[in-house]
Amino acid sequence: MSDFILEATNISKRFGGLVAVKEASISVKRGDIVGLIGPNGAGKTTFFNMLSGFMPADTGEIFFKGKKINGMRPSNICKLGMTRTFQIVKPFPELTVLENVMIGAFNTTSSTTDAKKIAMEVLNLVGYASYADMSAGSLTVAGRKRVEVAKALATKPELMLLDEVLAGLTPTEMWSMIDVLGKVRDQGVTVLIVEHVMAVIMNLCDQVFVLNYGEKIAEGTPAEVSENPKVLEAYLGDDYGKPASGAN
Amino acid sequence: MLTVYLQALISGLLIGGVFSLIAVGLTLTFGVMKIKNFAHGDFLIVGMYFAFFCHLLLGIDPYLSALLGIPLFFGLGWIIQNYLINPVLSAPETIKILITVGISLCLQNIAVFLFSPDFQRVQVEYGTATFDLFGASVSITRLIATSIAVFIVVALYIFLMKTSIGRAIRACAEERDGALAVGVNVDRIYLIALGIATSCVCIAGALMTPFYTISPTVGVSFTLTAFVVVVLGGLGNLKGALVGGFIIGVVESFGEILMPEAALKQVATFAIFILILLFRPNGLFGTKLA
Amino acid sequence: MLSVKNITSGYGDVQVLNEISFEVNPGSIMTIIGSNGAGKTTTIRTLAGLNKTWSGSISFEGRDIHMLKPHERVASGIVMVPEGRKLFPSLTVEENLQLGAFHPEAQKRMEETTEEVLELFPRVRERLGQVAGTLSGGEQQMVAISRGLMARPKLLMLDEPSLGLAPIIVQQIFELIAEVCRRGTTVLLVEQNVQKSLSVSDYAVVMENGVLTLSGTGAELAGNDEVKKAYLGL
Amino acid sequence: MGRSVGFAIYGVIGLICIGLPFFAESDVVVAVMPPGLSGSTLLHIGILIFLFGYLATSWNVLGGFCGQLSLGHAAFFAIGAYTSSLLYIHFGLTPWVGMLAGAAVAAVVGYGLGYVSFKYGLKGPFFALVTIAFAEILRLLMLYWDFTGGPLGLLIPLTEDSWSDMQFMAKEPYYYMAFGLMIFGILATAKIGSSRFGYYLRAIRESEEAAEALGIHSMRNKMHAAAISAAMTALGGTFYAQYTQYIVPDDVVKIALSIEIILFAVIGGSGLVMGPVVGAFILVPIGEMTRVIFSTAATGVSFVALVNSDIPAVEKFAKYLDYLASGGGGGLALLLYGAILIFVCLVMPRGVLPALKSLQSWGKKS
Repeated sequence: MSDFILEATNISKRFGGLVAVKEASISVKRGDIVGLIGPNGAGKTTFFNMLSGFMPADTGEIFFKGKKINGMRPSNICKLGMTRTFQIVKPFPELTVLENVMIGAFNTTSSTTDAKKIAMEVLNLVGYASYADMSAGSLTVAGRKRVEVAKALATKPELMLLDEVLAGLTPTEMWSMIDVLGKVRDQGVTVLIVEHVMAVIMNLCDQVFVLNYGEKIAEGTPAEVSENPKVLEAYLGDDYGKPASGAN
Repeated sequence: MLTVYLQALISGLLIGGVFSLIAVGLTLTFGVMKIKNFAHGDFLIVGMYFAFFCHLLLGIDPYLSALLGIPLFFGLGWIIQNYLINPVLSAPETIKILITVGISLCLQNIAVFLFSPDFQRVQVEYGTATFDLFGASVSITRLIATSIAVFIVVALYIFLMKTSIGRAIRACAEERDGALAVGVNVDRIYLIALGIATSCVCIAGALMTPFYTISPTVGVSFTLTAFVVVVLGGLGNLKGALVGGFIIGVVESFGEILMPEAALKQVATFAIFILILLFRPNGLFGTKLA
Repeated sequence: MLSVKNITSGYGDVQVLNEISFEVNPGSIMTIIGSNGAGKTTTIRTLAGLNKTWSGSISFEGRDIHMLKPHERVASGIVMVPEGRKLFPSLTVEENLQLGAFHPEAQKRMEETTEEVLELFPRVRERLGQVAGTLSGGEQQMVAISRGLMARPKLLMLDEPSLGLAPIIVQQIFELIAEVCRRGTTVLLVEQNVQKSLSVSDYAVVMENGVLTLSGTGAELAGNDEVKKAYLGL
Repeated sequence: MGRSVGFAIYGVIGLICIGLPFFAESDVVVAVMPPGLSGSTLLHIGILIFLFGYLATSWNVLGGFCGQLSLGHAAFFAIGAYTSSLLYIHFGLTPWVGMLAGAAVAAVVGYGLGYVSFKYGLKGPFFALVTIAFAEILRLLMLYWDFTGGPLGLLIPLTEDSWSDMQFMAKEPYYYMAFGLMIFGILATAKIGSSRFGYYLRAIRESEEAAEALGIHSMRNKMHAAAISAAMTALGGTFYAQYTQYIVPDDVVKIALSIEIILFAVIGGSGLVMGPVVGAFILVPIGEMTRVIFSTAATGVSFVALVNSDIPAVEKFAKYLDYLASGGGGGLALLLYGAILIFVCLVMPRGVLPALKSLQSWGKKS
């Protein structure tokens, strides 16, 4: 088996006239936390949707654990060991936090008792066990994101795709979530994370890919990427660093 | 034999306009409020009984009462939108459907309670008048009904295209947030839209009275027919509803002669309906309003 | 001109804004910068009345407006150009502009306003008869701003006008925004594109996770390392 | 605490239901009943409550747990009724086996209907429309086909009281069968609800995408739900055929029946095990009482005759008011149902049972 748990080569997605992702390639090494960054509208979520089977890729191939997964439905990809979270979190609002996580846990067991046990373990791991009986619809943004991660984790994945699990959190909430992600890695789960909050990427990731206008513009360690002029330009505007002209 | 088909074609076209008028109201509700109004056909009986009583008590011709009733029909839609539908617009889809089912049950059974489930007829002297066209007979009342219906659909189309309120209605259908941003009072537009929608159906009901029996339960099958037309023509598409009405009219009247029994004509319609929902959910003409 | 005091707001029962206060001075361009999910769009939607103000107050030209409905706010002179433009895609550009002048006061002066707006946006004039959905992203943004101006606003609020546009178009859009302000319309801008927006702003605030963290003139913030940190986490 | 109170209430009501036939004819019960109601009507109402409670419970598997709004469940009811009846009439097959055959046919049809609908991504109102259209097609075909007896329907040949033929002169056996059916429905949905399958259905209802991401094959599970729900509904159809011993398409496949089934589930609280039953217990008595009280309408003035009579307008109007006071042309029961449905949608969209529960917890807090 190769070192890479996930390999996508030259995948593209086009919506009408708009090319959302253009021949982008990515390879994720087993055990790493890998970041996928880029400004708003860069095509990150579309990229995620293709990797996780929610959208067919127009071109290119996607291999997970050496198996080609193009065209497989998301539930089957999940059964293989890859799961995802959603940028716009999708809790099951009428169910309790515990039940939400149990639904993930049923991926590996059919017994309700076992699912409950797995769910409680996961909730303890993400530090949310005390909220188990609350309905998921009544949680704050931070709570929902935690449940989102817990649900995914409960499927016992080998690779997790996390779509902006930190956006919209207060700094305290953010650091505690980063802590959770560290624990997830310690469990041996590989993580591919889309994020706007750069601090996370810098602190957490082993490898970073940068998308802009649907194309991969850089890859490397966080330090390498943050020095890359193309990345600075994409994030801050093309004349960043020059003295501001001001409005007057 | 050819005459039979010609007759079927003509009969289909003659009811098609009425189908169009009914469907236009539904498609408007659909396009603007995103409401799937399962009570739509039941408003038909409001127009029918209105025409029936105008004729019975005051001797008013059904075509005149179709006109006189407009404020009532419009007001009814306005009130229902304001008190029953606007409050649930942000509720889950199921609730939005069920409230219209509730409205349908109420309308039907108010009519049963007030007017009994018995069939009624409006007897006008020209009711059975026909003329001959290439050997097929053309019913005058159906011809008038379809002509007026098409006239109203076209007038509504012009209203939506050319007036400021019409533009606002289309704007709400396309992009609610955009309409709010430019200062359109969206809630009010919704009241107007349902007012127009119910008016269309009620007028269709009144127009049908000279050749159609009136009973509290006739609405249900027209709700289904209207959905068939709307889905065929494209959800929220006015032109689609106009054309779709005629297509379904013709399909039903051919179904009547081609199916082993006339009562099975709707089997053909519903079968087409299911096929379109499955294979061409955007209908024949796409989904845009107007 | 616009004075926002301690407003909180959000979606459903999820709070996004946490006691935001700021002021916009007449004749200026004020910018709120911040990363995705910081609450910028919620701020604009709350000011426009699309989201309820949960607490706090918004006053515009000395009048409390947080209880007004969206269309009443438009009539009082606050107009929003929403994120993602929210044009009416199957209507023509001309119809989009006409809808911009929907409230009665604006409707009366529609012809005059149209001329003024088209003079500012010659590209839009070329596209008047075209269906809005078929325009390029940059043209759509111009139409969206023109549509906003058709209401003759005193305060124009722009939500991420640079979103999804190529750099050269972004440059043009910001120049046009500066021109709009020069011609007498106060502008409140919400942006992710830090450098471009700061370069046209008189004053700016940084928003993070629903609170305002930094403020200063455009030039001050443009050179600020804190801003760089908020964006790149360096 | 709240839970045990709930169980106690259900237990007491259950015991009353079991005991009802023994005191339905007693003087006390007769004395408190509205005029026109006999002990036998009381049992009839009981049977309807149980039957509709059961049907709504069956619908709940697909409509409530899984959130797929079927507006055509009468089709499965009819399949159950006709399958067992035809097998009985032509082959003398006992309805006990016939009902399983009906359930099997309905399951296959439900599975097929689910397959085509879900494969093409039909949701919400569009799925609802397909189910209505399907039920209407079935009704029209049943009116036409010879083997279903056309509009005249099927008359089940009478025998003497016989458990094997599921036929009785008295109401009591039907009463207990209906009760058993309802209990079966409750137990079955409770079992489903607490199983992995039940969790999957609720997950699909709340977000199909999120469910897929967690490894749930949404299409397959939805189809299973459709098949189970259809099969359960069909069992109710067989019971109905045996109880009335006469079935016609316009009774068993009408849209109104589909709507009533949903009504009880939604008003009681769809997606909850006891919701549909609670709905039936509240609504069926209201509906039936209304029907009994205003049944004089049939013997009163005919609306058509009144309208066409030559008496002076004032007198006509007075007579019309009398006519309305005696129940008019009927329809009051369904009118009430409609009004209650609207009320529930506006005020307690999750149904009566959740509203009662939150009232209880609110009472505890204050």
